[in-house]
Amino acid sequence: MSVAPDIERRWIAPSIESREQIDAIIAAPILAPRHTWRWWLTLAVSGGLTLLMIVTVTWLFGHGIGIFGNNTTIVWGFPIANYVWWLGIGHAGTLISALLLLTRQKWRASLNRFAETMTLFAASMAGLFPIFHLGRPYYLYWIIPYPNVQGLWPQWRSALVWDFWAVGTYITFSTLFWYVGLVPDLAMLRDRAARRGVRRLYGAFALGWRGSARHWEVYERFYRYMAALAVPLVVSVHSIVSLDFAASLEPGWADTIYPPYFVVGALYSGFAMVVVIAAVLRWACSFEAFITVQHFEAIGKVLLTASVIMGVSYATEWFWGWYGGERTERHLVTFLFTGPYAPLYYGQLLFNVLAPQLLWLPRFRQSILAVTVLSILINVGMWLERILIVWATLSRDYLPSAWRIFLPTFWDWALLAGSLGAFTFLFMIFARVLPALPAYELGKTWAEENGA
Amino acid sequence: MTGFLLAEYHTTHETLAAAAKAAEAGMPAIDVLSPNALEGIAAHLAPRPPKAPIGWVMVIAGGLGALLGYGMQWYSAVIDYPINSGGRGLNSWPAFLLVPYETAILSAAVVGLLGWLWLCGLPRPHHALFAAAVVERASQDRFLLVFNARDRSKAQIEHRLQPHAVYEIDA
Amino acid sequence: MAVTYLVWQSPYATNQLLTRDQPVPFSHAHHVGDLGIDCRMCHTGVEKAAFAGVPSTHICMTCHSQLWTNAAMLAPVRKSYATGQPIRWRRVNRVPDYVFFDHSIHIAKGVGCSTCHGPVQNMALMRAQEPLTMGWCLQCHRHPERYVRPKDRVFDMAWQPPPDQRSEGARLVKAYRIDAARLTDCSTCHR
Amino acid sequence: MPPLTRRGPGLDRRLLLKLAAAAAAVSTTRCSPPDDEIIPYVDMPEGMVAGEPMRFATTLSLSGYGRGFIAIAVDGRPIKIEGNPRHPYSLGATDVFAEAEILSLYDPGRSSVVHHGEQIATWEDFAAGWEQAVGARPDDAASDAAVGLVTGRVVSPTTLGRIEALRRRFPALRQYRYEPVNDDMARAGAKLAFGRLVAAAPRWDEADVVLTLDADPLGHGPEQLHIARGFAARRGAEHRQQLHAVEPAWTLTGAAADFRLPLAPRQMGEVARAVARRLGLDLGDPVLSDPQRAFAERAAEALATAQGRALAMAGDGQPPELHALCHWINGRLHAPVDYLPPVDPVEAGHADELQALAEDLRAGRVAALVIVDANPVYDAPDALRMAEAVAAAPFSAHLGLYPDETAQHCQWRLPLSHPLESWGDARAADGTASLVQPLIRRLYDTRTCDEFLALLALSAVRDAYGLTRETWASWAGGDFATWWRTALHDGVIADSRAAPLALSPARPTGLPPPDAPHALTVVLSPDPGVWDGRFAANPWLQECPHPLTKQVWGNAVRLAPGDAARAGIADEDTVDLVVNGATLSGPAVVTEAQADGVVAVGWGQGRFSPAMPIAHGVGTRFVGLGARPFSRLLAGAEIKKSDRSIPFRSTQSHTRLSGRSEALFQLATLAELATSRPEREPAPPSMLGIPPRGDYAWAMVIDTDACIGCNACVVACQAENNVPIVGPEEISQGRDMHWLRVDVYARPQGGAMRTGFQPVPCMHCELAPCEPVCPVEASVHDHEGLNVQVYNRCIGTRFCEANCPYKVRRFNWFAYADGQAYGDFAPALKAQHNPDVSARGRGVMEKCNYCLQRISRARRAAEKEDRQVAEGEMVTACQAACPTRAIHFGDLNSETSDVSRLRRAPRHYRLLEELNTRPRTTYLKRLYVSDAAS
Repeated sequence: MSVAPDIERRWIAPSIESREQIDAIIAAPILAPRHTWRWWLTLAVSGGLTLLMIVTVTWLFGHGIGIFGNNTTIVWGFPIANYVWWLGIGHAGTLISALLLLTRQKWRASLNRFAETMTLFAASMAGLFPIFHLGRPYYLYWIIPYPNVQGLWPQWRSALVWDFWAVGTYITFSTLFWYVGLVPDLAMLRDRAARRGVRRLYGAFALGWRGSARHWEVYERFYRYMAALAVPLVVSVHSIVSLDFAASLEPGWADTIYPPYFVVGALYSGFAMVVVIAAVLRWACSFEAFITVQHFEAIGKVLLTASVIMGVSYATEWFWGWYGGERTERHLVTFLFTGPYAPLYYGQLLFNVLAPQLLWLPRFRQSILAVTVLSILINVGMWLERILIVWATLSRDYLPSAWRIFLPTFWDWALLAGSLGAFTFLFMIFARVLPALPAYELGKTWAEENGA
Repeated sequence: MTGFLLAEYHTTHETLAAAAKAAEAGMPAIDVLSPNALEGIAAHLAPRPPKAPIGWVMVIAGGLGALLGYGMQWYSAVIDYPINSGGRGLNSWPAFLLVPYETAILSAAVVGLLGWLWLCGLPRPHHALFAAAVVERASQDRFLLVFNARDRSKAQIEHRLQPHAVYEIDA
Repeated sequence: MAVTYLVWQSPYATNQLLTRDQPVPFSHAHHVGDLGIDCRMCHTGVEKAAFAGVPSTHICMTCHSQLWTNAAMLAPVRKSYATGQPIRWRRVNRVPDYVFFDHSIHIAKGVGCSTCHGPVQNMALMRAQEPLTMGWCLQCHRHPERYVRPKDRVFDMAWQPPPDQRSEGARLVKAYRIDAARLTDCSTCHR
Repeated sequence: MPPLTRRGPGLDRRLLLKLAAAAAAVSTTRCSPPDDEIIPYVDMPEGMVAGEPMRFATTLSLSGYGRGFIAIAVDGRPIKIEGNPRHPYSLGATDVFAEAEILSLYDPGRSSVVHHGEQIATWEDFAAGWEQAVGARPDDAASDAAVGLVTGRVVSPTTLGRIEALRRRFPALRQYRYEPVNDDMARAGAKLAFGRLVAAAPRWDEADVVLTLDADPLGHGPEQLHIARGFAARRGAEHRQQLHAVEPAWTLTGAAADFRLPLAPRQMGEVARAVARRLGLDLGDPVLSDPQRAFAERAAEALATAQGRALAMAGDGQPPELHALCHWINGRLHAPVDYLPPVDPVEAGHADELQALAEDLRAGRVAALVIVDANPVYDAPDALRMAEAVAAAPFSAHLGLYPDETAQHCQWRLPLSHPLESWGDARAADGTASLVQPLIRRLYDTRTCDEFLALLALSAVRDAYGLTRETWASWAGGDFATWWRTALHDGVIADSRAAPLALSPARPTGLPPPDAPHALTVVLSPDPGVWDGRFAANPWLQECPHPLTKQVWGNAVRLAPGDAARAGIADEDTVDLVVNGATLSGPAVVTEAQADGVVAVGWGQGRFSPAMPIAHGVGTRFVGLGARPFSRLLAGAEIKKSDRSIPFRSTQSHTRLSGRSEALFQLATLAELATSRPEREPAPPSMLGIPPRGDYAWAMVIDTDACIGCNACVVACQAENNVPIVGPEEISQGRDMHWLRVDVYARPQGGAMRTGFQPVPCMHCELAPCEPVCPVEASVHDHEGLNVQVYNRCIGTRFCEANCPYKVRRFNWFAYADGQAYGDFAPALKAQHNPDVSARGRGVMEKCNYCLQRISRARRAAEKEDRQVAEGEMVTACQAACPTRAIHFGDLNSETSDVSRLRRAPRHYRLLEELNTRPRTTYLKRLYVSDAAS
């Protein structure tokens, strides 16, 4: 073994007495669900918001992009910020899963499945926004290279084409990675299911997995390679997204710091979202035994590190804005602190940099409630950061005659809320049909921790 | 008699020990069914599972994917319809590196998945082993050493390897 | 994707080879093929303007006030002339609104009528000979030397590329000062 | 204002239909284009080529004075107005009003049918009603009815003839002639100075030094194009004219001045007093502060030393005495001024006439009121209670383009023909006559003024064509057919300009001492967009930004910073303006270097005819203030912060840019220019291979020193390029569509405000930042260096605009041009559309393309003749419109072209050069005579 067994740490609570018990708990929401009013309420609220999203998109396609608050100079608004934000959240899942796998962290097993699912759903939400924000979404396919009667191709120098490939690859890859990790659990569900139809359904997706050592041999290798691929992929995806801004001429965007800054920011918001989902799942699906305070504490430390890096990034921006001495850049920094968006900017700094410093306190880290609330704030803060990246630069670029302020409309908020609802809705469905935790990996961890 | 004999164990340690013992005794198991991967089990199986070449498959696929990605851009932007975009060179190679990066990863992943399925012979919804009810537990909390019923007998296994139970499967 | 592409460029989608019924069954085969009337007789704008011009009723009547004055087939023409209501022809060759095609410049640069309109002299009813897709236009805009002809043959419906079209075409392209690079600029046709 | 378009929430029928259509489109497998028809002429007009533009000379009037223009029609559809180089009041240029007439022609809000009360009627009905009202017996045409005829300024020979004819029928006819924007003061001044009415026509291009006293010769008006060309001829470094402007609030003249002094209107005479003293006429000691006195003395010195090449002029708001004094000064200076007999034959003052109208109506002295193309109900101050007076007339008829405020109070509402569908004639301010010829058959059953007057007079000839020919047949003599054709072709009638009068020098006149200082004085001036209100229904003009405040769809109350601070009013607050007990509100614009105690407001807005939905309720009707009509100055005003909230809608929110704009709007003094070196093209960076140039390399150079901010280019671009209207709500959202905007700069520098205008079209960067970011090659370069936008390829990512440092791209947030047009303007826009330019659909980016359609046309024309496009052959719409020729366009491949030459000039600079975008549109610096503070 390359890593010494972690003797002090037990990631699975002692209340678990057998492997079978693990499977039973994890399979329960799927095979023997008990739908409480809380479940129905959440489903109804998220379903309602999903409906709002559908209405908004219908309205959008019927009336045009003008229903949003964008204007002549601030041509990008909520959809782009939402895109970057959702994609950032979508980064944590695959990366947590892959990185923790590669470094053989045992606490991975309690998080990786739902984190990967979060990635899928968040990346899907993210992927929708650039489409919604197109003036003519029905011609989206023009950015795909395909044989056509015009004899035209995409314009490969555009960061949006890179985005398409990066996000497309990312969603495809994450789906594969997630599915491969799911196969042994699908087999487990197949084998536990009592009803024939359910058995068949899970059986079909389990591909006939039978846990053969020969298969495990290929599987483990393949899964690890996938994890190894995932890391550079994740880094590349948000770096490319950052190029939407960094590969421009605009003040405040054309910064070389953007790619790393975006990647860290993505992980930051992603980890925060993992905390929120972990807290909900733990409470809703009785996963207390698998998702313990220690997990929250571990993520809390990651969040703390990321918050410090974010703080340094912000400070770097200020420094270069001032030190570079360029008129427009300097003005932009002043504008952030004193302009009409200043309250949002202070909110961003508070939520992303200052508030997370509470995590230095062990007592704070060890409170699930505290870490969860903080994570929600971080997500708000990260959204503010995204919207300000879009707004501030476009509101104050080179020619003062073009300066404008963005005023969001009802539909801007509706689409954001709708996407949150749709995300939650998808998650509710997911938790109902697929194991939210990897039973076989938890079983293995339990076996190792209990010497079985 | 054709078919399989399955020796049931409850923990990894038991299973690994039994597999090792079987190999020592010259009656190595042909396979093990387990709910999770067992490290070091390969050495005790006969024939020994080969080291899967999946890494190479993915590397080659990735390389080809990158070439394809770059080639597509170069052909379309330089050969097929050269267009002056912002005064940039037709073959803007720095800008053209990002798509190949993604296509490389995408090809490696997709081909890797196909390779995994092919190497494992999956999907295979029906397999003779599924005949035994206990195999259902192998995806949860049971570990089953698989022997070829032609070579070994139930008694032999029970005697030498002390399983919790032995199951026979006719194929 | 390939199937979609094949469908898109098929006559089914492009209306290539489509023949439409017309209010008057005007036969180019008769007027051009049999009588040998020059295109410019009726399409008066073709050398001057973007729009080649569909003849006014007046032009039809220059001949048909003398010939076939009682033909039932020509009743709509006479009616139009009498009432001042124009004849409503159905369009056969159509490019989208955002394509600014100019007949006159093509004529001036040695692109013959038949290159795009096909053997009109054999068409009883007008037919769309070519698909008029952008890809189709580009064939010539990328390689004009394959299609241009001497200026005195522009209205020659029976013109066929000579065996030495390759070298002859290249010479003509030079003589006409056709800048092939500019022909594939988007702004050449779209604005 | 009533909602014109509903974009608020609510699922409407149109949306449902759209969705249904979308669903149907998805479900149909066949995606072939719809069945189309080709409908040829039955008989094609001679000389016409289908789809090709034809140009006709015609005349458009502003405040009565004709200006000759060229109207372009395609397939019988007028689509554009261009300047007529032969006409002295166009000189090849246009102004905003001329350009916008094309939209008025198609305006669906025009009066289109005869109304009697609320009933639709016919012209025959009206004729019968008229005869009944004037009590004429069928056998006897003459009548003693007390007919009151209200007109604007009438200088058209045919119309004057018609009025004479009417007077013959009705000897008791009383004509009330008034023009809201008038020269009452100047006429009174001339009378004082010369004892008779004369019109002064300065020869601007001959003046080395000009002093303006509350005058705005470069501002909008019927003579703007003429004056601006003369002004432009003396701009630039060589033989530069020195312009000293004294004005209460900013005008275009002040913005262009070398020396500008903000001064209360009552003190204008003091500057003239100082000048007079320098020239040897002591009218007492000028009451001025030290810096003001220094300014006046410098101006006086400059004038005095430029004998024969200097002139002074006073504005329409100044008293006759000051005008007379200016005449004396000009006489002493032997100023380059022609004195012409007035073109307007009516002696009476405009304000007096309007006042007389109200009095006569109220006294019942008018039995039959006929109002021809005038709007007294709107124009008259509230004190005259004109609506009541008009409604009291026993018989009233109103002939007008719109169902305006006056029409609402008349018994008969009669539709007037638009000039572009009329025959007629007009005279320019200097008497130059020209013909009005129609480009299109009347869209509705309308009448021209002449036809209408002929109808009233029971003339033998009733059609405008006949009437016009009748007028000129006698004048021309000889071969009338040839004369007529020449006059129509040239758009100007030869030798029709009035001959200058030989006058004895102006008498020296006294000047009353300045009034005691008031709290606040309101200064009224006509609106640079809607003029005196007559263009308020034209959305192009409503959406044409005010040159100085950039306000659209409204008017503002401009305050000096000190006054604003005292009243606790900030920029864009709504302010209540109280004059003589009447309160009017408007958004405040706090303007630096406006004279203290001056409140500047514009005329023309606040139209209140409910039948004019576009104009109704836009802005405030400040013209209603005051006791006398058309007062330019109202003393004793108060301001306070209002409880109401009137939005300030503008296209540029930051016009005052202390210290941040040196690099953007560059200035140079003559001294600096003399020592600076000619500019050299920067070497291209080695890393990026710039593709070779094609046959042409188009470029534009804009001379910010010549630009006077008149906006003609903006509206010309809008007309030429099918640029849609967005409407006030969209403007409030920060959306606009003008491809060409004119940025205004004002910054304090060296103790003076340095001001100027910078027209910003697309820069056509050689290293365009917008292009590489487009994912679908919708934004690309062509071989002639144009940065083109391929609308049909655009998918609307808007990345190009996000990455455009100049922010010159415009996005169709809604289908402004097609389906979601502003108001009910969709059919009008369709009719006006230039067929050479695509109409852009929803979700598509658009922008300036150097009038690509014109380039393509010029190139094709040249290629057909196997030659190169010649220098000056390709003219962009903005360039063509520009009265000061500030916009230069041409081919950089030619070393000798105008643009190549200017790009080597020492005044040349690139906007945001540090970004290395290598723009093809570049600028010449604004010059100042010296660094001296104003």
